[in-house]
Amino acid sequence: MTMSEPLSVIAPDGATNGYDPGLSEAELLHCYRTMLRVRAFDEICLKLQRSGRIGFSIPNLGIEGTQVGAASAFEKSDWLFPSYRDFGMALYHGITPLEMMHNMYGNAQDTAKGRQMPVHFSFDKPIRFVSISSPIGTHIPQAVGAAYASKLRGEDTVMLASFGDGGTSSLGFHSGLNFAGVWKAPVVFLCQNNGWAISCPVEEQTSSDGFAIKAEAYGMPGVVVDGNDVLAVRKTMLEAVERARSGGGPTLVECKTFRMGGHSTSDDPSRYVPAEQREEWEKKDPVLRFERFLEASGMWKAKDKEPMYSEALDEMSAAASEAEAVPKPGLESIFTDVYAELPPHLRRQGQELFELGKRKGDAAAGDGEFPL
Amino acid sequence: MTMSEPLSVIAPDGATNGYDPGLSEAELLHCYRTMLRVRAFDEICLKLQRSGRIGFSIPNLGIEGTQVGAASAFEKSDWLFPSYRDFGMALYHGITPLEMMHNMYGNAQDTAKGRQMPVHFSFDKPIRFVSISSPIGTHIPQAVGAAYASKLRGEDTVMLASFGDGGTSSLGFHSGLNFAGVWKAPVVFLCQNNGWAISCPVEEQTSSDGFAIKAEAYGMPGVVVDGNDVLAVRKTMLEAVERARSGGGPTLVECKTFRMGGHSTSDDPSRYVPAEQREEWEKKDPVLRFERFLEASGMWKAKDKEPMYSEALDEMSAAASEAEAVPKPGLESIFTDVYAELPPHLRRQGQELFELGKRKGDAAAGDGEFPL
Amino acid sequence: MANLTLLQALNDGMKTAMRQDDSVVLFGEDVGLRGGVFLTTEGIQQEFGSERCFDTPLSEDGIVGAAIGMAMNGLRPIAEIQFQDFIFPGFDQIVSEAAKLRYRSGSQYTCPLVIRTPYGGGIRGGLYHSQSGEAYFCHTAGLKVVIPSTPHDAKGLLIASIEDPDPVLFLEPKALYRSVKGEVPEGHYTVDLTTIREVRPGKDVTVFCYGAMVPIAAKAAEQAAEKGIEVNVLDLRTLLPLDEDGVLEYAKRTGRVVVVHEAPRFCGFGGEISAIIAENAIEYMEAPIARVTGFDTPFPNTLEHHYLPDDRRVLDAIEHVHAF
Amino acid sequence: MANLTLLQALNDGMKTAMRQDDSVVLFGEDVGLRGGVFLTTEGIQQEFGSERCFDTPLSEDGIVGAAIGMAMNGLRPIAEIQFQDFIFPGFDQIVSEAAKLRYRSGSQYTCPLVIRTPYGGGIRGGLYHSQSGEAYFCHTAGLKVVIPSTPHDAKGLLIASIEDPDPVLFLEPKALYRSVKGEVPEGHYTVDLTTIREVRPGKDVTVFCYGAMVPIAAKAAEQAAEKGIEVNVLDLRTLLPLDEDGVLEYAKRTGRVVVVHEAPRFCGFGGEISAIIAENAIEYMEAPIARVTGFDTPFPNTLEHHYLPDDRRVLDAIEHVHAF
Ligand SMILES: Cc1ncc(C[n+]2csc(CCOP(=O)(O)OP(=O)(O)O)c2C)c(N)n1
Ligand SMILES: Cc1ncc(C[n+]2csc(CCOP(=O)(O)OP(=O)(O)O)c2C)c(N)n1
Ligand SMILES: [Mg+2]
Ligand SMILES: [Mg+2]
Repeated sequence: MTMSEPLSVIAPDGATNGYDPGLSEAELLHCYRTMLRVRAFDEICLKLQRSGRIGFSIPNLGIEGTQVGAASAFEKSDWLFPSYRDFGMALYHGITPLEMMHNMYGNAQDTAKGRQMPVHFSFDKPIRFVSISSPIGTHIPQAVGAAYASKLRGEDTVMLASFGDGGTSSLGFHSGLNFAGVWKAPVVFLCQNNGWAISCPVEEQTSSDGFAIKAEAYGMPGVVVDGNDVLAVRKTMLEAVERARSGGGPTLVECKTFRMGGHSTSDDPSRYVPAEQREEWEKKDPVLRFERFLEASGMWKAKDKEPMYSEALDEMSAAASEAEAVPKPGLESIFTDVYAELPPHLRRQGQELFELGKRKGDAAAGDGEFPL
Repeated sequence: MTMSEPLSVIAPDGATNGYDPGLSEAELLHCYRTMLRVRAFDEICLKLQRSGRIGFSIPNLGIEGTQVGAASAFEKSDWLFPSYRDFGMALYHGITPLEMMHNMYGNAQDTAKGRQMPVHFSFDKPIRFVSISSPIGTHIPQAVGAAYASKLRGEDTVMLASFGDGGTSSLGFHSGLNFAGVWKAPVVFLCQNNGWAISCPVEEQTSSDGFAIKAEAYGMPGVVVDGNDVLAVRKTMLEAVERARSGGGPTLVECKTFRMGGHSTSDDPSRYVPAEQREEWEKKDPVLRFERFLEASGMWKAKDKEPMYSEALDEMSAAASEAEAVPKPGLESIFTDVYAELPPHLRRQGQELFELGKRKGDAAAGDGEFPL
Repeated sequence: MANLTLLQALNDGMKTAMRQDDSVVLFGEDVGLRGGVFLTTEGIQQEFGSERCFDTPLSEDGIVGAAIGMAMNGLRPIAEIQFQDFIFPGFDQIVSEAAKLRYRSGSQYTCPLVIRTPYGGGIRGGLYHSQSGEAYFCHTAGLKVVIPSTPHDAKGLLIASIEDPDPVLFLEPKALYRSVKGEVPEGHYTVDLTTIREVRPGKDVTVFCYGAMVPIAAKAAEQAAEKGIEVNVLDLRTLLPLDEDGVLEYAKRTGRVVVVHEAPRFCGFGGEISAIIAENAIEYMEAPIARVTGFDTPFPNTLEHHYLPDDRRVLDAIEHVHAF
Repeated sequence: MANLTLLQALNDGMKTAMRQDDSVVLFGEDVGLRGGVFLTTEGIQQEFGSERCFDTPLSEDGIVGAAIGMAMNGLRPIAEIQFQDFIFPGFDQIVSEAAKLRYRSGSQYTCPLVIRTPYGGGIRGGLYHSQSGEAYFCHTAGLKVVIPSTPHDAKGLLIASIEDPDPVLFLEPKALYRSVKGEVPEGHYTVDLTTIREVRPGKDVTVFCYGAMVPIAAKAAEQAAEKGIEVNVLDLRTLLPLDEDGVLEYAKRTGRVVVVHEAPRFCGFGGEISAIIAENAIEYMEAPIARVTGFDTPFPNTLEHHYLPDDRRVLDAIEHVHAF
């Protein structure tokens, strides 16, 4: 069931050989625009980080095709269990840059109330974009449990669990896929093989022949797709989603792609990524690839790009300015949401902190920096 | 590289179709006798447990072919990381029933000083039979680390990691096989697929097509063998050991066999094992199978069995009596071996316990029973 | 009212909760057809079917991880870990995920689940079938930690835990599974997750304990009474969040405190009780705050009855703080 | 002597140990070519080759499990866990295996390994890049737990840990990696794993602390001195096995004790210090035993400077116990 040649749909010249993505022009342009908006979000965040206005961000350069192609296969009633490098999925489904920027600033309007690092989003509408965790792989069995719950109630919800090549070594990968196989759970596992786990190349991660092949160990189909071909990703994911939705159980999809930026805004990939590898992948840029398709289909012209991208930049800048103006969360946010109800010992600890502030003045802000 | 039809060598009538196991008559009889001795050890332990003289044991009925065939592929300089159901490997390599019985009684001469439950052996000669742990699967990455150490020093030692079908779901299975694949570590992974993990059948464990197939997820060969055919197991394991020894890296071997007894002396498998399944496997008894081969080869006659088995029973009874006469470990054994040197706080705690005994009399022995 | 063992009370508690609420599901290793290795879940698969009560693959990481996902999505999962000693492969899911999900999502996603697991010694289980790990979990903000010691409480605390909006680690004292019996109301009731139970009144010495140590402390208190020392025995029941005001109140009444648990002493739960008192009521103390605990070693097998605190050791500590 | 940051001292310590002993190997995520995400292992792969310093797959279970096997078989592995927050997938291997191997085999198999990992707050790392989990490990018999606070100690304690015959968890206060500098002897030396370091003498109040809290306690002590309160600041360094006699001795000297750590309070390490004193020296105490700690919540991000104990909070506690 496992194929080892990655599926692709958009030929280098933009032709699709008769393949019909089944999307309207507006939908296709939404995909394209989302990819540009991810780039714009990244660009603005990098600037904010370099100027010390936010602490950290995660670049998505090169992965936009995978993100948007995958997101487009899901309904709003489905659940996404994303990794920290899945911005495009959020934007695709209508989560606003402002909501995301609140998190980048960790301000009082951040859904996580400034408790998480930037890029660790949590949204529950218009789609469930489940609270991102730093520990790698923990969300994988969670997606399977959530899928079991929906299945038990007879709903046709499908869950996405998205993770990297590094994530396949985690405990959650093994237990999650194994449980999903036994339960025939409606989940799609998306392995974004972007070549690197921070500075560790895939050969240091596993000696298996790619990642899709790991599906056989769990009795489910494994499929490899060209992750820089947004339509191929969409096609493969749609099939997997359909299988899950109709009771056919889980699928492991491997998207072969490449992280063209650093691991994060604090990382310098030139320390470890060979220049030739980067250059080779630059030629496969998913945005350029999609543009060729759109152009060949008459939906887009090269001169459209600049205005669209600068509109996206404006949108992201505006969101950043608005988020920057929002105050920090209040002191009480340290103590709430630990439990549904504030227990006496936390009430007491909070009280002491307030009183200390009155007695001794406010705490000095720290100045440590995140290394990666 | 993965075969799905289990390899077998001994035909139902005992013929091997010209296959030469490459063992002398004495060696073949040693294999046979070891299988009988495992049965005798089990029989005596069951009696001891039923009469309340030991707390617990683990039956091996049906698995002797796998244990002995596998053990025979290793040299004394190799390391075995066994599971709790690998008695035959210890006996094969010359660990004495008396040493094992000391552990069953948890007495002062037990290498583990009565700290572990029965059957959790630890031996370091004549072969490294590494201290058995109850948590499933933890020994798998340990075997890989030990293999790395030998390889780094340029030794040709091979490590065995042995575990059950249930063990393949553990964390250690995933990390151990993955690391071994990347490191090309000299390890042989032996999955004893005996059909059950306590009361959970293999279909509840995974939906993969058997266990050997899981090897592909880690870039190593996977082989299935008839675990009730001692010579087939030996052949397969020898090939795997040879591959490891000569720098060819790890192999996953799946032995298809069947646990004919309960999970332990406290378990009643008739609660969950279908009678037909048990009956079907009884016909494949590994001891009877091997006897047919020995008989066909002229090395053994049916009338030899009774005296050989009763000799084995006598050997085990004698060992039990001798171990029973050995006193319990001294109170100090609670505190030693936590660290290489006894730290002050443990010295103090030990001292307090001694003094309490003097002041208030000895502690009453508990009477709880192990449920499984 | 029926006269049940603690084990039967737990079984009754689960069945009661599952009858009441369809979203309660129960799973773990061997909990289905076999009814659990201790038979705690006996008859549940038969009554509720294998979609609501089922076996899982051998992975505690998977068991807890899947339970979290279920809890996020509307179920009320009860995840059984076969022995508390085997909870550690699921530790990351408990500590990093279940405990922190509400916080990190500003209550957008929550985690109402119960992890049930037998803990403690007394069954000759050696290193790996005897441990008492409550302190690991009590140091983890976002969890609740509950330990019953009577059949009545076992059922009522378990139902309350299942109905609680937050993740609860429910530790079952396996030594008491069949050795204690008591009256258990039929049908639905809960025991509040915030209160200490007074096992025995007494004005001279206060003993804090929980789980399998409760009958042992009670026995020691009886022996002390014969010697004229009136011991107030308290069963903490909910270790996290702890009723700290209650602890202080009881400690102040006698000014002499003994804390008893089976777990190792160093950084154990007993230390927290001592520290709370030393921080907030030291001026009321008329004697050292004594701890009677397991030793700071792994759990032995042949000599487990020396490792486990018994009435001798508890009485000795009571006499020590009384005579101080 | 060179003037090094704590991070450079650790790097120097590893290189020194690896030059001295071929059996020392170092591995973890990103420790090879990249030299670690904090650059702690910079230059080590270059000097010692990729057989002795290398990256691993992303599995802390595998990292610790393999380290145990190596340690059993004659190597002296140093396993790096990228952040202490990510140690939990390896928790089972640490708690169930490394800590218990010697005991359960009667010293037939032993486990001389070091797990190095950065811990603590101060780098805006939020929930999962800031935790201080020392109490989890200090409750685990069979482990040693070591935390340096100066460059000199960092190198000396690390070499001692590598040479120790038992498993050592070596927690590195990441907030101090580059913010403290000090004289570090060249070449091989060790700092004993059993002794407390007196940071500052003082007859009025005793402050116990470790890791990143040491400079903060020292700063508070300075401020207290200006107000006429002489504070004795102690850096515990080796938390397990703890020098309990030393703790009691220092506590008795002033009769007034404050314990400081970043980790959450409940069942934290500070509670053990309080309990040891309350059990063995309560009659010397002239004030409550105060704890200044992180709160019993997950670790926040934007407000981390409110969560972390600072000199204000430590000074407040010093004044409180002094005035009592
Ligand atoms: C359990 C755990 N260990 C280590 C880390 C530190 N870490 C953060 S991202 C990362 C690499 C992840 O690589 P991959 O899964 O390929 O995702 P990518 O960043 O390439 O999208 C590591 C090691 C972590 N977050 N969690
Ligand atoms: C981590 C862990 N979880 C649960 C258990 C309880 N347990 C002991 S044996 C067993 C089943 C093991 O089955 P398998 O691996 O197939 O080995 P077999 O007993 O069949 O030889 C279980 C669940 C354990 N020992 N360790
Ligand atoms: Mg990657
Ligand atoms: Mg089995």
